[in-house]
Parts: sequence; C-alpha cells; structure tokens
Amino acid sequence: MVVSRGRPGGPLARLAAGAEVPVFVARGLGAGDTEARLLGTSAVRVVASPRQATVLVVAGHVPPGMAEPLARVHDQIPPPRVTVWRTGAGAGALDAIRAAWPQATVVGPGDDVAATVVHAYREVLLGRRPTEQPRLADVEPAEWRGVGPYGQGGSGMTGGVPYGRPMAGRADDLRDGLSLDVVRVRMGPFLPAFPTGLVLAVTFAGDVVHAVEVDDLLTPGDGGLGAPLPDDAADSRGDPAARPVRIDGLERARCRHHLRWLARLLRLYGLEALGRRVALMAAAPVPEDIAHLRNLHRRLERAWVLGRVTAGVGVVTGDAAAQWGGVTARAAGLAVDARSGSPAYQALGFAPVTHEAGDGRDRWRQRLAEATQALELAGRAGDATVDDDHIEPAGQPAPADLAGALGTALTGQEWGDALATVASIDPVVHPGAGADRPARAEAAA
Amino acid sequence: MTSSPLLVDIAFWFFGVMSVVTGWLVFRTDSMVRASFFLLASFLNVGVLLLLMRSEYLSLILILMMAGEMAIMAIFMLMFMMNPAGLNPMNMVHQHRAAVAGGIAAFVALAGIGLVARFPDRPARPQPVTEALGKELLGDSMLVFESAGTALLATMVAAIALASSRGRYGSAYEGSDAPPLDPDTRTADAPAEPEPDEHEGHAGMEGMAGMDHGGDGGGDGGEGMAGMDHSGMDHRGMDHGRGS
Amino acid sequence: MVALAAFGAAFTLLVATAALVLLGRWLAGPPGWAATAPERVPFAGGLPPDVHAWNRFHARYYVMALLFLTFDMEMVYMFPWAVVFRQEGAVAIGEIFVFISILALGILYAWRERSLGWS
Amino acid sequence: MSVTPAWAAVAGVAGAVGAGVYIAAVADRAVGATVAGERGRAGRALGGPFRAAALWLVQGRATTERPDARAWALAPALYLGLAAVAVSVVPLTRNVTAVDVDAGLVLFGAAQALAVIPVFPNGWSSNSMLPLIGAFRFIAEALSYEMPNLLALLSVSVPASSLALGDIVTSQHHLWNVVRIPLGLPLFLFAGAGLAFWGPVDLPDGADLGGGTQAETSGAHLLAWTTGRLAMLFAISAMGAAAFLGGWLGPVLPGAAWMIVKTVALLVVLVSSRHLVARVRPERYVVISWAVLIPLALVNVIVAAAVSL
Repeated sequence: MVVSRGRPGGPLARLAAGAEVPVFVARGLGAGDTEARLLGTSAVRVVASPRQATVLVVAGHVPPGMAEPLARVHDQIPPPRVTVWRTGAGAGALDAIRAAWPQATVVGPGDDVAATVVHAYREVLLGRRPTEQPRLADVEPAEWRGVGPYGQGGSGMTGGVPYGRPMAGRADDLRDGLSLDVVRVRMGPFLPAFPTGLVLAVTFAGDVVHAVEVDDLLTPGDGGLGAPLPDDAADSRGDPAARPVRIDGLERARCRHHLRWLARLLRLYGLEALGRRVALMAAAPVPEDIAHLRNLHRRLERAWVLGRVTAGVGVVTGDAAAQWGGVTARAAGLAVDARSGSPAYQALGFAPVTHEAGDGRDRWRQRLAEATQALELAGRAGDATVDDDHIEPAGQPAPADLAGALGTALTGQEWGDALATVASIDPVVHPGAGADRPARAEAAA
Repeated sequence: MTSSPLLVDIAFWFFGVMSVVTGWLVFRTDSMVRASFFLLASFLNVGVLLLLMRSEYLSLILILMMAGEMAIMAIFMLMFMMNPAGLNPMNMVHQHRAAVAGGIAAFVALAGIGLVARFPDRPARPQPVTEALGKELLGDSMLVFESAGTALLATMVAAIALASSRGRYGSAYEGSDAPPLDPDTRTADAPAEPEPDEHEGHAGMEGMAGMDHGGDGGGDGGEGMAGMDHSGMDHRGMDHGRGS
Repeated sequence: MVALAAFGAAFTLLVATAALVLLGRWLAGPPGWAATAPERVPFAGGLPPDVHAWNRFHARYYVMALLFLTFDMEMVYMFPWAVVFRQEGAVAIGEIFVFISILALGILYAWRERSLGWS
Repeated sequence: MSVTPAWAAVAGVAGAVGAGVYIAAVADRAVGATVAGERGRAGRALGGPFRAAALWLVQGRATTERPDARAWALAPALYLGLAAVAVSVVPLTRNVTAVDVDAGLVLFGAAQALAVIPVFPNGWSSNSMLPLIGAFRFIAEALSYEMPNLLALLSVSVPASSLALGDIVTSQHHLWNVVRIPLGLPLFLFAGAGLAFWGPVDLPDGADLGGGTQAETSGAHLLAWTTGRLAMLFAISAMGAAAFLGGWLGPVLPGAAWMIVKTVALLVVLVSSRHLVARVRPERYVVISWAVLIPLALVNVIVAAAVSL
C-alpha cells in the first residue's frame, strides 16, 4: 500500500529526507538575522505559505497577542511537521519555550539554526521523531448546521453563517462606483513579506485595498514566549555600557540590515536565487563587497528589471515622507539624517544619500546606496566613535500615526502594489502602533 | 485510416448525451463557477460533435473560443451574482411555466425540422474545410469579412463607452448628473450635488442594488424561514436572471 | 481529411493523464489529513478570516474582458486566411491589412481611453 | 498521414512529458544555484526533483474549511492533461507525431486556451482570499496573453499555407521562422510563460499572495500542480522548437536529436527567466500586453505575409 510507504521512515520518506527543507519562517519581535541565515542556506528553501512547509522556524520573542496566530500557523503546516524556535538568551527564555512547546527544538542565538532545521527535518522524516500534534483545540468557528430548511447556514441568499462564517457584504467602491462585495481580512502577523508583528485589517474590494486598519497584537504581558535575538542593526543602541559607539560597527550593522531587507524584497519579486546571494552577502559584508554592491545595483536596474516593476509603486513624498522620517524620507529627497550633525561623521566626509521620487524603486535604491555608503564609512572610520544623539537607526521607524500613514499609502492600491509598498517601507512596528518610540522597539528592527 | 463507423456512432451518442447532461447540470448547481464550467463542458461536447461531423476547424475554433469566453462569463457571474459560490442553496430556474412552455416549443420546432428536413444520406465529401473557408473569405465574402471587422470595431468602442468608468478626460462621473431613479424626474431638474454619488451614477448597478436588498430583506425580515418556499426561490431566481 | 483516430488519441491522452493524477492523489493519502478546525483555517498570516472569501469579486479588468470577447472573434477569420494566403497573393495581404487596421483602431481607442488597466 | 495507435501515443507522450518535466526541474535548480553564486551543486540538482517529489508524496494534503473539493481536485489533473495534449501534437520527426491532425496548430491553441480553465478553480476552490485573488489575476493574465499567443502561432502558418505542424516544419527547410518572422518566437515565449505563469509573469502564484493559488495546497496536489506547470513549459518549448526553430531540420544529427536539442534549449531559456527577471505588476502586464504586444503580434502577421509572398 502506497500510503504506508509514504509514512515517515518508509522508503519514500527516506528519499524525501534528502530534499531541500521547506521552511516557513515566523518572525517574532527581534527575529535578528534568522531569516537571512535560512535564505542563505542552499539546503533550505524558505516558502511563502505554511501549507508548503515542513519546518516552522520561530524567531525571537512572540508576545501573548501573537501566540494564537503562531499556533494557527503551526497547525496549518501539513504533517509531518516540526518546529525550531530560535530565541535570545534572556531570562530563562529557552526553558520557558521548552515548557510551553515541548515538541519544539529550541536553539539560542549562537547555534547554527540552519543546521538544526535540516537535522530536525531529517529526524522527523526518518521516523526518529514524532510529527507534531496540532496546538489549537479542535473547535469549529461557529455553529451552523441545520439552521435553514435546506440545511444551509442561514437565511435568504446571503444571510446567516453557512459553514460557520458569514458571507461578505457590499460597499461602494472607491474607484469605479460598482458596489460589489468587500471582504475584510486580517493579514499578518506572520505573512512573509510583512514587517515583523504588523497586522493589517485589509478590506478588499476585489484585489484593491478598500480600507486598512492596523491591529495591535504586540502588547507585552504574561504568556509571551522567547526573547529577542541580539540584533546587530540595533546593537549599538542596546548596550549603555558601550558608549560612545564605534562608527565602523554601527555602519557594518546598517549594511547588514539593508542587505537582509533587500534579500526579502527580492524574494517578494520572485527572485529567490538572487535573494539567496544577497542574504549570503548580508551575513558578513566586507569592504570588497562595495564593488559587488555597485555591480548588483546596475544589474538590478537593467537585467532584472526590478527598477521597472517598482517604479511608481507606493509613492510617499512631501509631508507624508516627513512624517515617516528615516529611509523613507531620504528616498523622497528629504535629507533627514541624525548623522549629519555629528562631527565624527562630518570628519569622514558623510553627506546623506537621497533619492527623489519616493516610490518603491527609490526606496530600494536608497537602501542599496546606504548599504554601500555604510561599508565605505566603516572602512574609513578607524576607531572613530559617535554619541547617542547622532545615531541614525538602520530600520525605518514607525511614525506616530502608523495606521494613518499606512492608510494613506495603501488605500486604493491593488494588493500586490500595497504589499510591495508595506514591504519596501518595512516599518518597525511596536506596541501601541507608534504613540512614542520605546527603546525596545529598536531592538525589534 | 477511416474510423470504424460504430465507434463514431458510439462517440456521437456519448458526447451528445454528455452535452445535454452538462447543460442540465448548469441549472442544478448552486455555484456560479460550476455553472459556468458546466456550460463550457456542454459547449465542448458540441465541439466534439462538430468534429465527428467532419468539421475539424469549426470544432477546434469553437473549443478555443469557448474556453476564453466561458472564463469571462465566469468572472462576470462572480462579479454580479449574489452568493456566487452557492454557500446558501438557491434555485437557478425561474418562471417555471414559461420556461417549460418555451422548452417544449423549442424542442418540438427543432425536432420537427429534424423530421421534415431532407438530410444527405451520407457524410459530405471530405474536403479541406479550412481552405474552403479561407477562399470564401477572400472571394465572394470579402465584404462580409471586412464588415465583420467594422462591426467588431463598433462593438469594441461601444463596450468601452458603456463599461469604462473613466476616459482620457478623467473619471466618467466627474461633472455628470446622476440619472434619476424615478422615471418621471428629469435629470436636469435633479439637484446639483457637489460630489455626484458614483454608486447611483450607474443605472444598471442600481437595479442590482435593489434586487440585492430584496433578497437580503426577505431573509432578514424573517418572513418565515419557510420563506425558502417556491415563491421565495423563484424570486431569487429572477434576480439571477436579471443579473446575467 | 479528418483523422478521427488521432483526435481519439488526444482525447484518450487527456482522460488518461487526468485519471492518473487523480489516482495518484487518492493513493498518496487519505483525502484531507486536516482533522481539526484550526488546521483547515485559510492562511492569511495567522489570523482566521471573519467572512467567507467567496464573494462578488470586483474583477477590475472587466472592460478589457469585453474587449477580449470581440477580439476573440477575429481569430475565427484569421486561421482560414492564413491557410489560403499564398494562393491568393497580394489581394489577401491587402485584405488582411485592412482587417487588422480596423481592429488595431479598437485597441488604439481603448488605450486612449485608458480602459485597459484596472478600473 | 501515419496514424499512431492510441496506446503508443499515450505512452510516448507520457515519456516525453516526464523527461521534459525532469529536465525543467533540474534546469531550474541549476540556474538558481548559479545565480545564487553556489558552485558544485550540480549533483544535488540531478536528484533534487525526485527528493522534492518524494516529500510531496509523504506530506499530508491540506484542505480548507469549506472548499469546493471536486473542482479543486480536478484542477491539476486537467491542467496536466491539457499540457500532455499540447505536447502530443508537436512532431518529433517527419514521421513521428503522437497526434497528427491537419489543424494541429489550432488543436495546440485550443489545448492552451482550455488550460486557462483549471487554473481558476485551483485558486477559487480553496475559499481563501489570497488564492482567490490569484485566480482572478490569472484570468486577467490569460485574456492578455491569449491574443499574442494565437497571433504568433498564426504567423507560422502563413508561410506554410497550412495548419498542420508537419507542413510548418517542412516550410522552414530553407530558412527557419525565427529568422523569417523574427518577432514570432519572443512573442510566443512570452505568452507561453504567461500560460504556465512562470517567472516574471507568475501573477497568480506570486510571493505577494503567499503562493497564490498554491497558498492552500500541499502534498500530492502541489506535486501535480508543479508538474503541470513544468509540463506546460515543456509543451511551449516543443512547439517553439517546431514552429520557429525548424523542428527536426538540421545537419548531421538525426532529426529527433535536433528536435530534442532545440526543445531543451528553449526550455532552459523559459525556466531561467524565473531567476533573471523580477515579477511584473498585474496591471502593467495587462496594459503592455494589449497596447504593445497585440499590435506587435499583428505587425508580425503582416510581416509573415509580406515575406512569404
């Protein structure tokens, strides 16, 4: 019987044990370089949906609000499935995860997460380790059976809760006045292209974003698991003992951060292999990579037509760009950069890089240019240091009104464009979605 | 090799019956997607019948075109039909009496033609049909051919003019008066709205909206869960008929 | 000459391949391992949907779809034309040029009216 | 006209499709590894497709809350079946064609047009938003590439004065169509990539939709779906080789070898596009297809007519 041969430990499964490991990465707060490490490993294939994965990799801290979504993503992985959780070493984080997710393999920041993933995958396929059981209770979303005379969910054509859910309702359209159905779907927090922890309640009118709200699942509290990984992009700010901060470390971290961002963006545009190359480069950029980055820039513009497909998407300029600040503002031509005021940076000949259009293309150009510039600065910096006030965070800070800023940027866009906009801005989301920027938000960069 | 006549006969009956069965299934399913694709299946079976009648090109071109056209029909059904996936049960048949009478009349008329008409007693002499068609198009029927092109152009322009909500001068709603809902009201008399309601701007869509409320209202008003009776179903069925 | 046997082979191929896939699917495992309700929730990043995804979907390319309907008709004429073209010579090229130009006007108009993109 | 027995046609096409899918999968891995800057992984690329297929057979098959299960199950089966039909009309040599019909070109076009139909339910049936968007995107894509595709196919029948693929290959005895009708092959390959929604035109299954129509599929379903897409790429390569690259024509080597070499070359080009070109936006794809590619395809037909006078 084929069915039994397909079970873990059978001949088919032994053959499958040598396959590239399909991994779904669930990024918690402070996921660090976990995803980039997996992207840069040829034995691993990072997939876009848990349905296609076998290994779930959880990275960093998962606050209580994200625990249930995480468990659901876990359950959506078809068996055989296995979990690897990479966490920072904070206050008993490893033990807490082992207690709450006894089936998972827990690794610390120093361990080789890719090797652990491959090992766990082989173990479960060879039958040496049981496939993980569902984590959520088997409860139907709503009672529905036998309500109507035909056994349907509800009343009339569109009423009731057939099969446990109501049907979509209508709304006037923003663009062409055809009032058809709109569907509200809460996207995230583990959608692959999304910034860490972002949950957008998107109302779809067809494939166009009709409205968007930001849901906050990040509130800290009891029941959170794991600790943020030491994030090199935020290292320099995290450690008060290391004041003032050395510029070369800071700028290398910025380069790594931007390259990891670029690797994810390339995956979003279907360029997995190129994303893998960039992820490998992001692991440890060296001064020689400056030439590679310039070369990469040229090729992305021309051969890979990334410039063409990102031009004009998600334009954020003027006041909106000023509201975002950071990389997004600089991509729109605003030379706002904390480093400008630093004598140490001025001595290195620093002038902020800017682009003009503020669209998706200029945002990746901006990040790539800043990554190149960061490497150059790091090469020149020697042991120069910079004080706290003049450190420019590598990541894109979330504006005070994240919901409003995203609403302006996304409403009326086709979903692919909307997602590309979110991914290219990639804001650092934090609890309360941006009233004030607490220090721990940077750690989640 | 000529195929065995028996096999051809068997195939003819099989695909003939299948075309009727899939045609019937169009009205037996709740899902608009299934309905569209059953209709496509019915056409495909007719296409195979054409093939069996030695009309290779017509058969293949029918299949080729129906694939695209039924895909379009599916998306329009899904756009405008309530409950497009059939999550709640519904009836695709409406106006039973008229439908039955029309069906019987059509059947009698077609069967009558079949009985009365004088058919050739053997299949047409095999000839390259595609070539014959081409010669016809380049010969006597050239005017028809070019007129068809012009007709298609007119269709394209009309389709764009009717369906597009914007043009080279911007939104079609900008500066336009909403057509009156009440037939007695003249558009010119309608109060000028600072921002014309785009939704009301579409007379066709207003019809859709009206029927939608009707459908929902029937359920929400709780007009008896027994409201899923014959008349209720019929009413919803009519909505579908108008929608298409 | 119509080779019905060849079409028979094509039809057999279609049915046999489809049957093979369905058989393989059936053999590879019981239909649907997903025993629990959470395992069956559609994926949207971890949160369950509020409503069914099946809806009156606003396909934004409906004008283009209408354009396709008319354009599709043209193919009916083009294939027979292509077959006899060389026998007929210059008349045929003149005729198809006029035909194609008329259709191209339609595309030009659609493009001018910006009707090809998303509504 | 030689008529092949049905069983021989089925077996031959199954073998060809199997080999084509395997070559496409290996090429995909090899090109990917090269672009990623990894060396010496050719050995793994050869075994990779089998191991990946084994995993999909071991893996459970996902389902959703309230899918249209039958339409969902049928989708990959029909898609693969239609890819096989498309392969079957392409002649391997002068005397070997699995399905040899007079209007072979139109049968190929019909199989391609029908292949649009299963993609839609593959996304629609799961009752999940991301695959649903993918399904509707694909209809937009299909309506856009269909015309350039058919017109590019049509252009090769003009010099041959025939819709039979044997005649079309023979008509290239002196000059291949890729030279005689230079716009035809690029248009055909672009449209073909759209049909298999591969690489830069992977609109329905893109990463921005979490895998699109594949977002809710796993296991045997995903295996069948991936196989179907690669088989469709193979069908397009084979047709491209026959219609534009002179099929079995060529010096020294036997005709079948030429046909195989040309097909594999086109297959590698098509497969590589995934690693070389970024995915385009759906709206841009539609507008460019209509405003640029269809006029180009019409010009191509007139060029084909002018050169064959």
